[in-house]
Amino acid sequence: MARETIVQFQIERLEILNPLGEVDSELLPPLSDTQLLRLYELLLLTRLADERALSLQREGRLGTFPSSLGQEAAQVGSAFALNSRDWIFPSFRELGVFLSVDYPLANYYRYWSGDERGLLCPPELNIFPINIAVGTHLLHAAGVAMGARYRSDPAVAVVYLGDGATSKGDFHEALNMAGIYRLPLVAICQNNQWAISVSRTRQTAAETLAQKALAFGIHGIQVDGNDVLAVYRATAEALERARTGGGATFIECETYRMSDHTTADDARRYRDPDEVERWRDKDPLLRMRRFLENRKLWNESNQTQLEDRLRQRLDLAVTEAEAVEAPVAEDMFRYTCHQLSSRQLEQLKECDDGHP
Amino acid sequence: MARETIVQFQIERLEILNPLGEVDSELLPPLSDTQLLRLYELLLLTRLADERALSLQREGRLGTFPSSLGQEAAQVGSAFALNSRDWIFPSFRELGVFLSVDYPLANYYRYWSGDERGLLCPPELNIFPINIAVGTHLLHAAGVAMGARYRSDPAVAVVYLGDGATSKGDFHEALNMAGIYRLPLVAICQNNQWAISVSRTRQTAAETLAQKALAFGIHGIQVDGNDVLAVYRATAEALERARTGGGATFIECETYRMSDHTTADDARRYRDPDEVERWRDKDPLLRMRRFLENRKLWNESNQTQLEDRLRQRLDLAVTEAEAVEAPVAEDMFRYTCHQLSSRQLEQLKECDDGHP
Amino acid sequence: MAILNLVQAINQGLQQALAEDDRVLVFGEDVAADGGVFRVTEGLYEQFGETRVFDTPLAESGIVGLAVGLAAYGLRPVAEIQFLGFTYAAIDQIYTHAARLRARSRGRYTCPLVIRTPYGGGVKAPELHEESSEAFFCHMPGIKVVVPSTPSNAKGLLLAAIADPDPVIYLEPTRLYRLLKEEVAEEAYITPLGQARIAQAGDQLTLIAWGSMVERSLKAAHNYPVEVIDLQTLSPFDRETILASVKKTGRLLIVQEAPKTGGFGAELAATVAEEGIMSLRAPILRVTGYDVVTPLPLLEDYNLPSEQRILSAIEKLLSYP
Amino acid sequence: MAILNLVQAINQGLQQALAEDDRVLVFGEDVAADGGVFRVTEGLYEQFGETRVFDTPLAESGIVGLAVGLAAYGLRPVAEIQFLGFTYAAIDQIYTHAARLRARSRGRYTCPLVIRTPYGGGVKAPELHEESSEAFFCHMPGIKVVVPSTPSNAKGLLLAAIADPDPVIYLEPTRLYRLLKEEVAEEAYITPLGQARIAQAGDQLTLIAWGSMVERSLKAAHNYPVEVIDLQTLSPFDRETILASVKKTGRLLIVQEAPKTGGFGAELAATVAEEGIMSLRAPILRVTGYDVVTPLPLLEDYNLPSEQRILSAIEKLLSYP
Ligand SMILES: Cc1ncc(C[n+]2csc(CCOP(=O)(O)OP(=O)(O)O)c2C)c(N)n1
Ligand SMILES: Cc1ncc(C[n+]2csc(CCOP(=O)(O)OP(=O)(O)O)c2C)c(N)n1
Ligand SMILES: [Mg+2]
Ligand SMILES: [Mg+2]
Repeated sequence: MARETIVQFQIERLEILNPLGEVDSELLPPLSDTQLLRLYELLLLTRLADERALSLQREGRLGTFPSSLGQEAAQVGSAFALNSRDWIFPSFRELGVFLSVDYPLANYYRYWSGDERGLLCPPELNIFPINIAVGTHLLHAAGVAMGARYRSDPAVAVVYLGDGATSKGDFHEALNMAGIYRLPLVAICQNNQWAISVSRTRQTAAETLAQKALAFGIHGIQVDGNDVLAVYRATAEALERARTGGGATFIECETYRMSDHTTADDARRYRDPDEVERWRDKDPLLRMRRFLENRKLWNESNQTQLEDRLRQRLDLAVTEAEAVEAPVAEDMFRYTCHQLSSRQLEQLKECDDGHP
Repeated sequence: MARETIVQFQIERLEILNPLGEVDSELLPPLSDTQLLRLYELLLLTRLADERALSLQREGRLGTFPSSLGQEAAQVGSAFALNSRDWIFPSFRELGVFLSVDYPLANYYRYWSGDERGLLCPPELNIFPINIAVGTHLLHAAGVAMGARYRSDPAVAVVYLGDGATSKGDFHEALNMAGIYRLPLVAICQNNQWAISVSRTRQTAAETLAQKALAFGIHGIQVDGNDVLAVYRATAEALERARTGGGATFIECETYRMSDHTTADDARRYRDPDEVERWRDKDPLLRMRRFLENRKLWNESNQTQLEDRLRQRLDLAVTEAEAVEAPVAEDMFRYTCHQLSSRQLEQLKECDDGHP
Repeated sequence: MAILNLVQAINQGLQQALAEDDRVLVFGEDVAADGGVFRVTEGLYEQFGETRVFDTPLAESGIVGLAVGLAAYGLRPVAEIQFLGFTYAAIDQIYTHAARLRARSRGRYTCPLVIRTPYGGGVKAPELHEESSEAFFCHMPGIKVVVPSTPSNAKGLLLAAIADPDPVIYLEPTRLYRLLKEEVAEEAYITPLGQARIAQAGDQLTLIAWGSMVERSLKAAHNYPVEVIDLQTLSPFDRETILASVKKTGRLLIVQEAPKTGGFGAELAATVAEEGIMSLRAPILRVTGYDVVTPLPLLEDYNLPSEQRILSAIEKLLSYP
Repeated sequence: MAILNLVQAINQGLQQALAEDDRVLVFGEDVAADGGVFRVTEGLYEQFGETRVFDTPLAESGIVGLAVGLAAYGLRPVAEIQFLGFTYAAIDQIYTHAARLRARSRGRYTCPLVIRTPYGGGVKAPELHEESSEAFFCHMPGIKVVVPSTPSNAKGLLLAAIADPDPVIYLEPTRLYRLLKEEVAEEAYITPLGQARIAQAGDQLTLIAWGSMVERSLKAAHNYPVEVIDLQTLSPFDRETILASVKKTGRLLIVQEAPKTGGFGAELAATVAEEGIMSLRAPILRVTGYDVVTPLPLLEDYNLPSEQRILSAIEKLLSYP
């Protein structure tokens, strides 16, 4: 008979690379110089591809587009840790993830121009379609994780979500299942501080998002999401845990959405520009570049050359995306189900015949 | 740059009265002898009314019924702490709550005989209808809590749920809102270790249910749910917190479902009878009776008299429940909406005329 | 009287409801400082403050469930779901609870809430932003379904929905938000629920439409002796007006954006086939979206009923003697 | 051949599917040690172990979402939702995801899952345990809806649903679970999806029913020249059989348990009013549940279409010349 503490918890935060480009060498993951350079290249590619998308959108060549500006480290750092057979469940703001696993950029652009063919995942990858219904896809990751385990497949299900998504019921149901079944699943939350106009502090009263893991009996950690090395390390550890039967991990990457929510949004309506400025100093590319420069792995001319090379690659991707023929009515019917009903066949005929 | 603990949590458990009837006098809530006796009376009334329901069901005079056997303390102890203007959101296994706030027992029986009229809440109480869709009603409590605050009404929204309900998405969405808006809400979870055949350990990997509060930034506590004094105290503290702007509390009452899930269930199919036996020693009535006896507030003849009196009350309630006339077709239409459509009126006419 | 578009008319309706009745609360994702992603709630947060107009977390079931509680408490919640495609997560709260609270409590509690949500195609928006699944809600006893088609009825129907003692789903046709402008009376007024509107009189064919299809149907039917009925309320729908019109015209065409099979048009056709078949001179035709997964923008024009498709159906029906 | 009731026939079908194909997994609340609240999964956990047959937490959206992932991975999940009334919380996963995964991924991923759930009235069960909301699912392109009505077709349709490459909602009429018994072939067999069954031949009136209403309609129609069509699959439904029958009989009656307005019967009526109206000699009648909140047991017999109501409609229709 008493009032006694029966369980205790703590949530850790991992930081390795600071904004000045200094690293905690004890925590530095064992990456070769080539790998470190590759990480930087992916960060830069993401930034440039994102910039290009925004300008295409302004020219009316893409539809509404959600920018990844500022979140490159969270995306690249995590995706870089994956195996090519791992399954990826993107949300809708993961350009850096797609690029890191070599998804055809032309397809990515095509999707955002309103063409479902952009979501046809190449056979060598296991990426689920971009998910618009926020938070609903964690369950699919749970299902695939269970399937992989059933087949003794070492693949891990890696699901991306935003801070807003943590409020959805499906987030809870999925991670609770991940706990119960000890699933090989890693949930990577890009806490970019905003869900459109709703700030992180109005999304939940929990001090951190990472601590939500405690509700499910799974591992939770917060990382500096603008630190590509910390994100990489936390993801690699989580993947290792998942592959060795240690169950699921929830990783909160603290980062910031430097852009408007999408090209249809105007963030000045609801957030303080000073806040954006403060985050500018924490830029994920800059710190990685400083780190490489400190290590003499990088200099101004490398930078210029790389930018040129990447821009050429973007040009090609845009050309490729736009070279494709317009979809036809049949594309709308074909994938509704395996075999169209007699009514659907009639409709297809009417549609093919009669369209203006 | 480091791996550092950024937040720490602990979950407490409250126990006041042990199975031998001994109390922790420091934690004993300031209740008068009359109140202590009343608590015991309510425990006994609940047990007897439950027993009666089961025998009515066996005789075909009630439909499927979910027994509260073993959970009396969690129900009575919490309900006893409420004000009459607080709002109650029952799940479907809260006989003791209904009895503690003087809801007409005849109505309760009537509901379980398949008659919606049993849910007509008397004007002096604010009890929501019994909720069958597990976990969905926490949101209504959140809404009422917000409404009460909007109107500067000191009422608290008190919602009852089971361990199974903690897995539902709505549980998460509701308590997350309770955290964000700092709502005057108390969620009382009767963790009776089973959700039909699914044990508590297969419902979530979290060590305690109480720690789920951490995901929402609200207060969480575990109590010995078979200890009516601990449940009372924890609820009173939570109500006080709610009324004084301190926000929501999640209380896990650890108890045990001594019966089958409902009269349609056979628990021997899935659980070990030894487990049931072990919990028998923790009986919530027995320990309260011992406590009262130790205090010389109770003896065998009090017990016999009280049982007789309560049984008479039950007889009356059953008579009253069964005296009511059968519902008529109009009852099915009348409350569908404020004003029936022309089609509904036609249907009502057809139904009235044509029913066999 | 000012010239308003649909967004402005709804905004004005909300503003007036908030001003007149302190039971009215407006909430949803991004409705406060941001003024809603379509700006429908613009200025309300500034005028009424955060106790009346507030943002919610990203939780659609939560939003509706919260509204159920607020309504039961005696308030008049007007909840926004950002797009109809995201109400699917809230269907349990809508059908299990909002629709049934009055019945379950035998009238002790009622649920006078409004769920506003943009819906329908034609705006080149991403997945789930152009759904047209009103039929689900029309099959839920206890739920009313209202679809405006002009700035004027948008305001009047909204105020009627807020005043209604029962739960109402109020679907805002996104394609019309800024497409239509007209004079809208300044003062608060009510367009009664459950009543259709004759948008064009005619005596050879009855065409029933709602939401954004009214605009398209009117264009198609312009030069024909077609009676265009703008349904306005889908549930409960105005059987009397429909049956009277069909009795006069003998021909019926239904135009709906949603996939054909199981759409609300089926109920209208079935009702006429049951109660008005004797006046029919021709089959009841439906021009609808196809039975496909709602396509992304590049394909959406194939799916949304076009003026041409409506026109063909009109001509086909008129060719019946 | 053994004499089986519906529960046993479905159980046998599940058992055979599990035995034949290691991609088949069976899960849901209480399906393992408990064998399901209706004992439909009895013995499967014991035979196949917990990797094949397992309990889930109490989370319907979760159950369906998990199934979507399993199906995409290449397995054949057969998920149970304990009662149709609890699928409402899973409609988002069903419609947003199961129905669309093939389309969204352009065929890269498919979703061959089955959701089994008991449904319908007549068993004096609590709230939400007697819902009949099949129409929602029939309005979801990408989802098939199957409703057995006898032990034999229960088994055959279940095996067809499991074999189907797309998501199927399989609705088990609770009232029939133990009411009907018949010889059921021992071996695994398939009753093809999308095909109706002529349950009674006749030439004066076409009566369409499904699920538990087939049994009641057959009783009512016993002595009349009525062709009783057991729909078996609601989506996609067998238009050809219906139109051929109506062409012959000239009269159509639809019997559905669900509330009238917006029920699936409306689609059937609308289809005939569109494509077969020229053969009709009478209005298309619907005998249905009423447009009310599903009542609790003491009132349910007022709501469920009775033999008497079906009979009256048959006689009324036959009185048309
Ligand atoms: C279920 C659902 N509700 C609402 C929306 C509209 N919406 C799109 S993105 C978004 C905010 C998402 O916030 P977050 O999860 O933090 O991701 P971020 O946009 O910051 O990357 C909202 C509300 C949606 N897509 N899905
Ligand atoms: C949403 C929903 N799913 C399933 C059911 C069927 N069901 C009724 S009670 C129950 C178990 C509930 O467990 P718990 O929440 O622990 O409450 P307890 O029965 O132990 O009091 C289930 C699965 C239901 N009523 N609602
Ligand atoms: Mg965010
Ligand atoms: Mg329980």
